[in-house]
Amino acid sequence: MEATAIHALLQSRFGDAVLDYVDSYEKGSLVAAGRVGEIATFLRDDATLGFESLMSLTGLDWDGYDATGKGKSVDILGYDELGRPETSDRVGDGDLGVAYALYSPRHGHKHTLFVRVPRAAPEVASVAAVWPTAEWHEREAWDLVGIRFAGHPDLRRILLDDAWEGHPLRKDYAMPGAWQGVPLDGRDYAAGKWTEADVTLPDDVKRPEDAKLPDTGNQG
Amino acid sequence: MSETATGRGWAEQDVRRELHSELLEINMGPQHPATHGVLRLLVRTDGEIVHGVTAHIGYLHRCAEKIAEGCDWRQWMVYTDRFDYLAPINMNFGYAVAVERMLGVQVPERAEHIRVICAELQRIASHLIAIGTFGLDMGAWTPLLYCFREREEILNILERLTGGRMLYNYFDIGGLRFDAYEGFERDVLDFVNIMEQKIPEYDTLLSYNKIFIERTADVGVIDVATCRAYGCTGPVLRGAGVPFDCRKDDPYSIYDRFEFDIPYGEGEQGTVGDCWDRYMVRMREMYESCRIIRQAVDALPGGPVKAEDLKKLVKVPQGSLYTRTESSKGEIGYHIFADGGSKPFRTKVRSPSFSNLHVIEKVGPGMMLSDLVATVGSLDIVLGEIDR
Amino acid sequence: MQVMTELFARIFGDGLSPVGLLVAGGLTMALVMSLVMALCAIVFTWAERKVAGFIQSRYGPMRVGRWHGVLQPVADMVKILGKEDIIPRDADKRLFQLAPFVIFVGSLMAWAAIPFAPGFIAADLDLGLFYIFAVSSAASIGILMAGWASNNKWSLYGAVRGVAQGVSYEIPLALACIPVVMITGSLNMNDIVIAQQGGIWRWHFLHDPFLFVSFLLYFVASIAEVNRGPFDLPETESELVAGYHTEYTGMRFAFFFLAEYANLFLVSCIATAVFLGGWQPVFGPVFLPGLVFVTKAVLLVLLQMWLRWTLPRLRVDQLMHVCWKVMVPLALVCVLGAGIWMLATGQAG
Amino acid sequence: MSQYLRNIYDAVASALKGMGITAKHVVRKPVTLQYPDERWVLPSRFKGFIINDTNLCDGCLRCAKVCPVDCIYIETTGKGKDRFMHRYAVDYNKCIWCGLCTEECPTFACQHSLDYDHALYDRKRLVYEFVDPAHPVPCHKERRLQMGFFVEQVAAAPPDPDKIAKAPRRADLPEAAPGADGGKEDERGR
Repeated sequence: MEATAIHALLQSRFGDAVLDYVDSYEKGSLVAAGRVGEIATFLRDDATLGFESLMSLTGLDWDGYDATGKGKSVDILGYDELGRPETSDRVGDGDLGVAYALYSPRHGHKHTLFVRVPRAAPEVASVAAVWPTAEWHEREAWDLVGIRFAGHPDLRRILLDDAWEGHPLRKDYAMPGAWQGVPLDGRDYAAGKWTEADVTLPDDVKRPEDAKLPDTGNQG
Repeated sequence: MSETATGRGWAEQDVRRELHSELLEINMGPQHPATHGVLRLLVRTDGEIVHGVTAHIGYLHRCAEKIAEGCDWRQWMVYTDRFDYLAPINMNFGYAVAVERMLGVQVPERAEHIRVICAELQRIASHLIAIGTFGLDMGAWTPLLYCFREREEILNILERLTGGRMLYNYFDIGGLRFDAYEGFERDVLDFVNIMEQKIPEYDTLLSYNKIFIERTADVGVIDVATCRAYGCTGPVLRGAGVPFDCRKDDPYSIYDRFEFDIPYGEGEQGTVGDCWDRYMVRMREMYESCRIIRQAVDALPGGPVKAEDLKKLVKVPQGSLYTRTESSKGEIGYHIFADGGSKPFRTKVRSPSFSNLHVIEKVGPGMMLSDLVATVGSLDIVLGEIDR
Repeated sequence: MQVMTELFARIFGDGLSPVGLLVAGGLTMALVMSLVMALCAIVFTWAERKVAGFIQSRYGPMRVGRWHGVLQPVADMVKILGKEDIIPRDADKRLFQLAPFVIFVGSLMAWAAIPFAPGFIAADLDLGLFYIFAVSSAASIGILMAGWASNNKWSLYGAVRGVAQGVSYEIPLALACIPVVMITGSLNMNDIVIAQQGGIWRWHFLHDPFLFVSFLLYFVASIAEVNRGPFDLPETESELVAGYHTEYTGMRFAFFFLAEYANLFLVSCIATAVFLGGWQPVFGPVFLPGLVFVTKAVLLVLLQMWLRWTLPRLRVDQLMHVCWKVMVPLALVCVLGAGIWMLATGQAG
Repeated sequence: MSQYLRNIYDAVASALKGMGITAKHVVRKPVTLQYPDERWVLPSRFKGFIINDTNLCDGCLRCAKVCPVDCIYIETTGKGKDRFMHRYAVDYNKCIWCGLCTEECPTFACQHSLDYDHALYDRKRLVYEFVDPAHPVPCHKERRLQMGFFVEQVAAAPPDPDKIAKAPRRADLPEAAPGADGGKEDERGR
């Protein structure tokens, strides 16, 4: 089924809950965050749709996503001589969102659901009951982006430590300098003042010219 | 100790109530030989019988998706290597295909063919490890060493081709970083000839060994419905009897030109979807990969290996796309959100092992401890890809 | 023992009383046996690695001691003796320290009744075979002690598995030997060997088809008895990390190691004496009896190693299935069959 | 009963077959390489430690910019003709051997060597300095010509053969004649 037809079907079934048709590289529908659960159930159970497979569930932070297409991924003020970015410490704004990539093994069509939630109250209905695989994906979205999933059976952090603070994939996330006493920035061994004692000019390196014939007999 | 979900099969003979005994909570991992990396399974057991499994992951987490936001499109290819470090080329392939689709770039024919050859070689290498370590989980040491011996030959070819033995960083957006060396085709064909002779040897030594069959048949059965619900893909889904393969059903690159079959589990030694089926799917896929490699080498054209009309600094127009390709573990998907800039806005990696591992919490309860080891082994997980 | 006492009698003449002779001979014999045991463990660790290596398309140890790493076990021993002896804080200290020695002593005691050559037997007991099976079961106690005292869940699993396996496989092991006892009418190891005089066709495993099956059963059961692959359930490195000796280090671990290889050789020696004619050569008169005996036993050990590096491991329930539903019935059938065979061929007294 | 006997037969038969396979391998030649007595001969594309040929490098900063982990440190002073490079350091604590710098380098100064076995006791020693600060490297083309450093030539004029011989070849380099590089690959025994 065409994506526009799927969107029309959803719209006729759920009315206001289906907000917009998304026409990007992939086609999909923007739906209301609170009603994702029932829409998902319909998408899975309807015979003509049959979206039994949730391929991927992505949590994302729309902060800084420039609608003109000329925006920058992160808030970058500029670059130093070596091209390292200098980022601002601005507090992020903009919505958070979730994207569900769906696939119907029966009919072979795809559809992507998009959800946008305000940053202040990022709560989306859970689809873990519809597609159990979403359980871990939603935990990941909570862990990394900080989106709450209402009705999730066990919303814990999954990849980071339980005691971790903040959600790294938010655009305004600032990396802590240390965690539980362990410095996280790593030591910069090359940063120190250059002295004569540090001269370690490699003298015995082999050059590509020294390459000889690799002798690899297949042991038959 | 809390009461846990009632298991099936073995767990039905529950004598705990009579004996006033409790379940034993035992940590399998993060340093445990059967967990294939730094995975921690919290297992609740009653003697040898498992009553509950909880997987704790994240020990290898590097937040590559965050790193992506600071890299440009080409640079992040390096990090895709590090997801599935047993099949980096397949990871590269997925990312390259994803970005090329968004850019609308036509990859030169020669590059496409070399890509397919590399990806299939890598698939064989990854399956060899899966088979070898699965045998090791069953206590058979020797097949592991044989598998590694054959894998070395693949690594030798890839080393000559790319310069790396483990992490290649060979694919580039719009093609390859450099052309194949002279004699590449012959090396590949030599290897394929040897490989096809070795597979029957593995079959005799391991696949059709009675003890091995007893250990794997009817063990860890994952049926189609569970696979769909838990998002299991790759050999796990095919082992459950569904001939689904992204190379055929959602074709990318030039896979639609090649003739190959999709092996799937038929319950030859036990139930459809048991460990033996998953194992055998991998074994047979190696044959199919050899077939694809032969066809790709035969059809290998000359010409450039990089798309001509691509700038050094790629800028992907705004929009999002979920692209999936078939890695050796299953469906590797990249859900990419581009904002028109020179860096990915958000890149979600849907890794196959992540979903494949999740199912262990469902099928784990009710089996014996040894069966749990067998099931985890048959899922063929790679923690670098789960934790990203 | 006779050899030793005779030797001492020759050296000291009448200087020693018969009791003194007995004590001196016994002590020397014990020393010799311990040395043989340590030596065989050392040789077999090396052999195991070489066998595994060549089976797996590699070399195994190559660097220590010039030719094929022959001194590798020595280097290992030096290393293992230099290791710190760690006792986990929450372990049951006494049991933890005692366990390796219980296993070791159980295996050492069994060596007393092995007839290496005519007269070269530490204790020529009338109940020799019975004695061997009795004392070698002590290892199960040691395994349980080690697993329990370690206060480690994985070790406990290994210990429970090990004891269950050891106790179960004693039965087919002993049952498989009964036909031989019926034929020779004796439990004395010397008598059993002497009964096989006169070439390979007189050896017990070729006596009749039932005895051949008995020999195979004994061989399989003996692998299980010494906890080696494909029956290495107590140690399953892929499931239980290392089983009951997970927490052991240094010398105490070495004792486990020593006991494993000594047991390996022990069961092969029993098989040699009971089924393969002991020191009797394949044909002709008795010639270098000790060497013949050891050669046969070593070949059996190599066969066990070959099996270990070929086969996958069984599961716990399958292990018990094989024992109680396959091997015990088969062994009983063999006992019955051997008896009928004896009646039919008129060997029964 | 027949299934019972069949299982026993299968177990014994398949074990014997397996033992046949393993026995065959005992007589085959092992594949192990006796490192460090025997060493793997590396192909010319091997990604070893990165080396920078300061004779070729003109301090364009491209490698440092393309590096995903920022492990290349370049310090320059001056502008135009007086631009000199005082420091070119690679921090191997950070390097991930992705090879992007070598691909980016316009003069082929930044190259992978064939070295891989560097075990050190001090992490600070993993920072490799390639420029002696007493002899800074000129960056401007004219100054480089003047001081005898290598300068990339336009395609029409073939470069000085001596200089090219000094320049490490990369496999995909157009100058890498098939005879020189491909010939080596051809002789690889199988």
